[in-house]
Amino acid sequence: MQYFTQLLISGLAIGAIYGLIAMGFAVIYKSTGLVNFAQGEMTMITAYIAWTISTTVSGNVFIVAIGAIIAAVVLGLVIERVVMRPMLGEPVFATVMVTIGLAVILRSSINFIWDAYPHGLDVGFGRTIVRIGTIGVRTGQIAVIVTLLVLLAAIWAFFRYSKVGVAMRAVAADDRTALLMGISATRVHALAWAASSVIAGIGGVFFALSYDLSPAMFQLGLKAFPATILGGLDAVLGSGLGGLLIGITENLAGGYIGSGMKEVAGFVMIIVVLMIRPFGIFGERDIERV
Amino acid sequence: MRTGDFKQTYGELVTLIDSPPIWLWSVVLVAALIVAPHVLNSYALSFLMIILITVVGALGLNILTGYTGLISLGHVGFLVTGAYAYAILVSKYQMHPLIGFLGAGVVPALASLVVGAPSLRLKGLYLAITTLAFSFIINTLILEARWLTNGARGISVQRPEIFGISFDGDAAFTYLCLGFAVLALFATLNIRRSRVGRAFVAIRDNDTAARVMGINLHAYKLFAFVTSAFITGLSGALYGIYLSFVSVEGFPFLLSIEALAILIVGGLGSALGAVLGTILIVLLPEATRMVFSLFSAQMDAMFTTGAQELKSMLYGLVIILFLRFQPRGLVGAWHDIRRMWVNWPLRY
Amino acid sequence: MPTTIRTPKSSAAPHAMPAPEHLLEFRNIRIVYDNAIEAIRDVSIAVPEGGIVALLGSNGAGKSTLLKAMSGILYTEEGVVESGTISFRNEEVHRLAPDELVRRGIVQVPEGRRVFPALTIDENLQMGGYTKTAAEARDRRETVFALFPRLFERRDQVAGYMSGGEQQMLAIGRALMTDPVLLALDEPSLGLAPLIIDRIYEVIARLRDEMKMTVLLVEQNAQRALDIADYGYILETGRVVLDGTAKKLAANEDVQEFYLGVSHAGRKSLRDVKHYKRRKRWLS
Amino acid sequence: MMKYLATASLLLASAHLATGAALAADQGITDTEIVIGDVEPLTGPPALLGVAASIGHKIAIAEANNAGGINGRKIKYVLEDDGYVTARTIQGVKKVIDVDKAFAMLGISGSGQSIAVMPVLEKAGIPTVIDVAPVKFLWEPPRKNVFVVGQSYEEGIIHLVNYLADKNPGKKWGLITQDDDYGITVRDGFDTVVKAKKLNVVYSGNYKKGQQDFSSDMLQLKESGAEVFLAGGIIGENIAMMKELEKLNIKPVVGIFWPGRVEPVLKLMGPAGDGLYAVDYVEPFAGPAGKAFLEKAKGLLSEAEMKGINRYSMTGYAAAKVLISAIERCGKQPTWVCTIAELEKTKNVETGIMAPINFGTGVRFSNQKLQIMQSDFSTLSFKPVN
Repeated sequence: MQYFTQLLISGLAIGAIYGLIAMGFAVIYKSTGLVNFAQGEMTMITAYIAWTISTTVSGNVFIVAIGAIIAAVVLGLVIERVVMRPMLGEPVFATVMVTIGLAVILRSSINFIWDAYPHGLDVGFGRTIVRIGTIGVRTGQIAVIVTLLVLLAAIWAFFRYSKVGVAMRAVAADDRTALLMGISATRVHALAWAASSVIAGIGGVFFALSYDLSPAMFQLGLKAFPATILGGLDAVLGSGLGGLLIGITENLAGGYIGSGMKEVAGFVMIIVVLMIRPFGIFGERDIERV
Repeated sequence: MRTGDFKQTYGELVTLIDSPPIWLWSVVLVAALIVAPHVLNSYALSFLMIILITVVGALGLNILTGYTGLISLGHVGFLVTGAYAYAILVSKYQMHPLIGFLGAGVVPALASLVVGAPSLRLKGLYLAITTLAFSFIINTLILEARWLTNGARGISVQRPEIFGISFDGDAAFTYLCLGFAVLALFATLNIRRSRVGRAFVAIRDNDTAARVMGINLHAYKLFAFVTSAFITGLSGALYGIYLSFVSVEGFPFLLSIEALAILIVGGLGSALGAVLGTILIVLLPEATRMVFSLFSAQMDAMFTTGAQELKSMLYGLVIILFLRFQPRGLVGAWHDIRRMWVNWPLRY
Repeated sequence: MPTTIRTPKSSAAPHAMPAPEHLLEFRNIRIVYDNAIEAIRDVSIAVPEGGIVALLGSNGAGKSTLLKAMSGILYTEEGVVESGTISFRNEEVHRLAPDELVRRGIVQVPEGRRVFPALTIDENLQMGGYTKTAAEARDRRETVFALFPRLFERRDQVAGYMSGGEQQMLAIGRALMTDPVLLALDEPSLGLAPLIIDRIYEVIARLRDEMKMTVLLVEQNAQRALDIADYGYILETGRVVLDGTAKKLAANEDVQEFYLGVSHAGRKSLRDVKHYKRRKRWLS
Repeated sequence: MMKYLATASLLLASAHLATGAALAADQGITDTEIVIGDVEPLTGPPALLGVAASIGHKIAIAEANNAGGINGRKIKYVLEDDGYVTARTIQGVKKVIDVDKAFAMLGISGSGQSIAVMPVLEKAGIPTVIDVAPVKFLWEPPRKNVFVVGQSYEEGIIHLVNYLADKNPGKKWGLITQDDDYGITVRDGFDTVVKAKKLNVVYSGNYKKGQQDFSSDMLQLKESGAEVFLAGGIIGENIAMMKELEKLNIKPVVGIFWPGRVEPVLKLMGPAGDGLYAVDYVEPFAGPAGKAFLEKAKGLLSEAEMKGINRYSMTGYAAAKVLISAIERCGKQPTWVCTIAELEKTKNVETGIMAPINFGTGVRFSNQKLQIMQSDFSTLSFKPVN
């Protein structure tokens, strides 16, 4: 039982990070209809900026957190304005491809601006180990799970009750009609990019806190994207839960079947789930017009 | 006066090459490709080889993603299965290279039936993710099946000798790749203009309508997977031979993304686009390297260790700018030029 | 003898400066899609304040294209206003962003209603009032609910599950949330039962009469449109071929024949008619 | 058959042509310059080793050039990036040989990449000294023109396990490796000692390259009760494992391998990384030899380059030293034939950072002497133990 609990907690902790990044994917998909292949890279950049702040400005956890959020917002807005907005109205394929080009640039900027060595993010928080019986958890891991849950609730409320949130759903459903109602699609898109960058960035910073920073961190995107699909591409909350599910599955598979199976287990589960629900667990089936 | 293409019969519409100038240029191109291996140095020749090998793979993916509209994020899975099928048959069991190539097509084709099955239910990115999952699962299977694949150690592959002709030299091997590329091109062009190809496109454009029209969606989608995997597997075998060493490491996931990039940059759904896209994407790093070397001295002084990354950034930037100004790909550019040429001085 | 109505709007030469009472005016508009297809060719249309102007024509005549140009969403379909101007209260507006046009009081109810299916009726209306402050939006909502009590009854329901007629009411109500000066309706009767259409047209009449709203009505259902409209334009393959007061158009033999379904004796064949019409177009 | 003969004779003719040319004057050499080429991963995560190795080459080259070059000829160093992609390694090597006309080659990327370029190098016949990834395939069978400076992963792990086994008799063992050729080599070496010394292995894991979360693996290790643990990760993986062990509150004797023996790792592992055993054939930077090496480098490198130095700079430096001294011994008119012959005669070449280097007739592998070192968290360094 203890063995299981320990696996479950570790799975939740890594799953929460996947979930945060997966929500980043879903926010952009929901409001722009695009898959952002540079999500992992944006996450990585935000984490690196947080690290830079912690080493050059202050290691205070609040300063780092606020700095990282501002950096993530700016990153999202700049990318939307400079890279994505000019592609408005172009074929979806070409636009998605642009995010792949963007990913190449962002990935390279790590070694260009920083270096290829691993670094640890030290903000005087998150490293402490809390022991409950023989089960050990780091405070950072607890914090990331809590953050995910809080964000899930906040995002749910945002989409349900705020005018802008409803507008994002409207743009997602029918952007042309939204335009006719005076909803500025560009502003909604900009907001989506900023929000996605922040949510995923939080995941990245927590990753840096629990593990380490390295130029290979962008691969988190590759783990989070399946989580998004699992939850449903257009389901922001579902994506967050999808991340948790993948984290748990991986850890249970790694703990009970064998370590080699860890990475594959998530994918196997996705195939199985999609066979039953072809649009993700929480995704909306699109109604086809004949 | 020439007033564009005017076709009177269905036969004319589906002929492969419909005008003498195109015949002429095709012949010139083939002749140039035949002479090239004897003129180019082995560095330049290596690009030609990579282009020809990649064209085969891009054409394979084009059948699935370009024609039928089924996005694959895991085509590297078929590439690696093809390479391993060839390596195991030829290097491990000493079979004839032709049997090796046959296996390199058939094994991925069989695997594609398994991957294709979800496509009967899934669409768009949901399907894309299962193909992605497939490519990861295939890698794990290869690494686990040590008795067959040598696991992570990989298998060394010699350049083949077929019917007494050795393809060991770079020039000879280029001809072999050229042969496969031409075959793949004809195969895909013929598929496109056949009944099957029209069904593929119908499925891509509107699968519900296609079904209403009486197209057996399941059969055609699976068929698209099978042909696509067969051709891609051949490309994998050639790639393995080119690398002289088949291992999971040699086929990174990024190849799947690069293959999609080729199709989109070339122009989705067009065999010509796949060819043009391949040339662009393969030569782009070399082009950025050349631009880079112009300023190399200063840059090295300025950035030292990080300087190399600028090259990759330039590569990403070129892709973005290209799509910004030519979102319909090289084929789109080609049509624009042609239209301008035909309609000049009018715009339309 | 058919009445010959001169259509100076379709002539190549720009005609006289507009009378200032025109609220909205298309002047020598030419619209091209994809850099290759000319959808609208040299069209001029004037919408005076406070009336209903009907734009008639068959499928593909270019009616919706004109509306999209007016609402500023042409770019989403690779369309471009190549030449000519659209002015609203004597200001050029065809380069403005859609949200700016809405702020100025131009709103369009799209063809096929296009309610946001996953949003509730209330949320749909909220989206209509996106450019308004919360207080303004509350006021507007009262007005809309007064006009369509049915929407009030079902305000918390998801719009996708409503009937076509209710969706059309919601679409109009949503547009009214923007507090428009000019309301453009794209095929409001499409796919609805005659009784429902009556109800919709009643509302349109009330909007003009009680709220002094200007309405630009795009219809294939010429009978309905001419019944209610003050003035009408007939579009064919991207040009205006006839225009005039609704009464005059309704009396026109060609219009009766092709748009109102009234048959006339004496016509020999379809080709005669086409020929006649084409000749008339060149002459006018 | 006729065709085969024709091709064969063509090949023979070209081979003759090549050797004929070699006898006259080989490429890459002018009156004032001699070109040495190199292909390394300079971008992406593997840049960690590629950049470091190239920096090592630069140090040796700068040193030689400052001393007047090789018999008056300055060395021009041509460096290509392969991004750790095998196809690009092949192209890079072809470019360096065909376009830059290199006289000799150094370095060459990771193990899979080097294996793939062997046919190209062999066909070209260019003198090559490999230093980054010493794997058996590169010297077995020996190739005429390819020399490897270093020690095999297998021997390295055998040395480490033997040491740990002697020190911790009768303990339970655990091992985790990466699922690639590097991991398999490590596993093979481990198995050799397990058989010879009849070790009790209670945990044997295997992770996918790129895995970042090791919580379930380490939990299994804990459950198995292993007391001696071989962490077969490279860099980030080992850090994650150590932190996981700390969380699980166990502290087995841990051995790591040289690809992960870079100093920044210790800082990231925190106190959990204290007392790790590592095996290597180059001197630790904390020792006198390492300090002398850094001192030498300081005068020859930029500040940014200094930051890129790690153990791979030492292996790179040694390989370049060996190559340069062989070319030097050929005198005024070095040729490929002579350089290869001189490389073969390499005897006790001192680099100061590893045991003297030797090759021999038919011996293409320098088989460096190994040493065990232990990490010290308080100084963030590795220190030799004996």
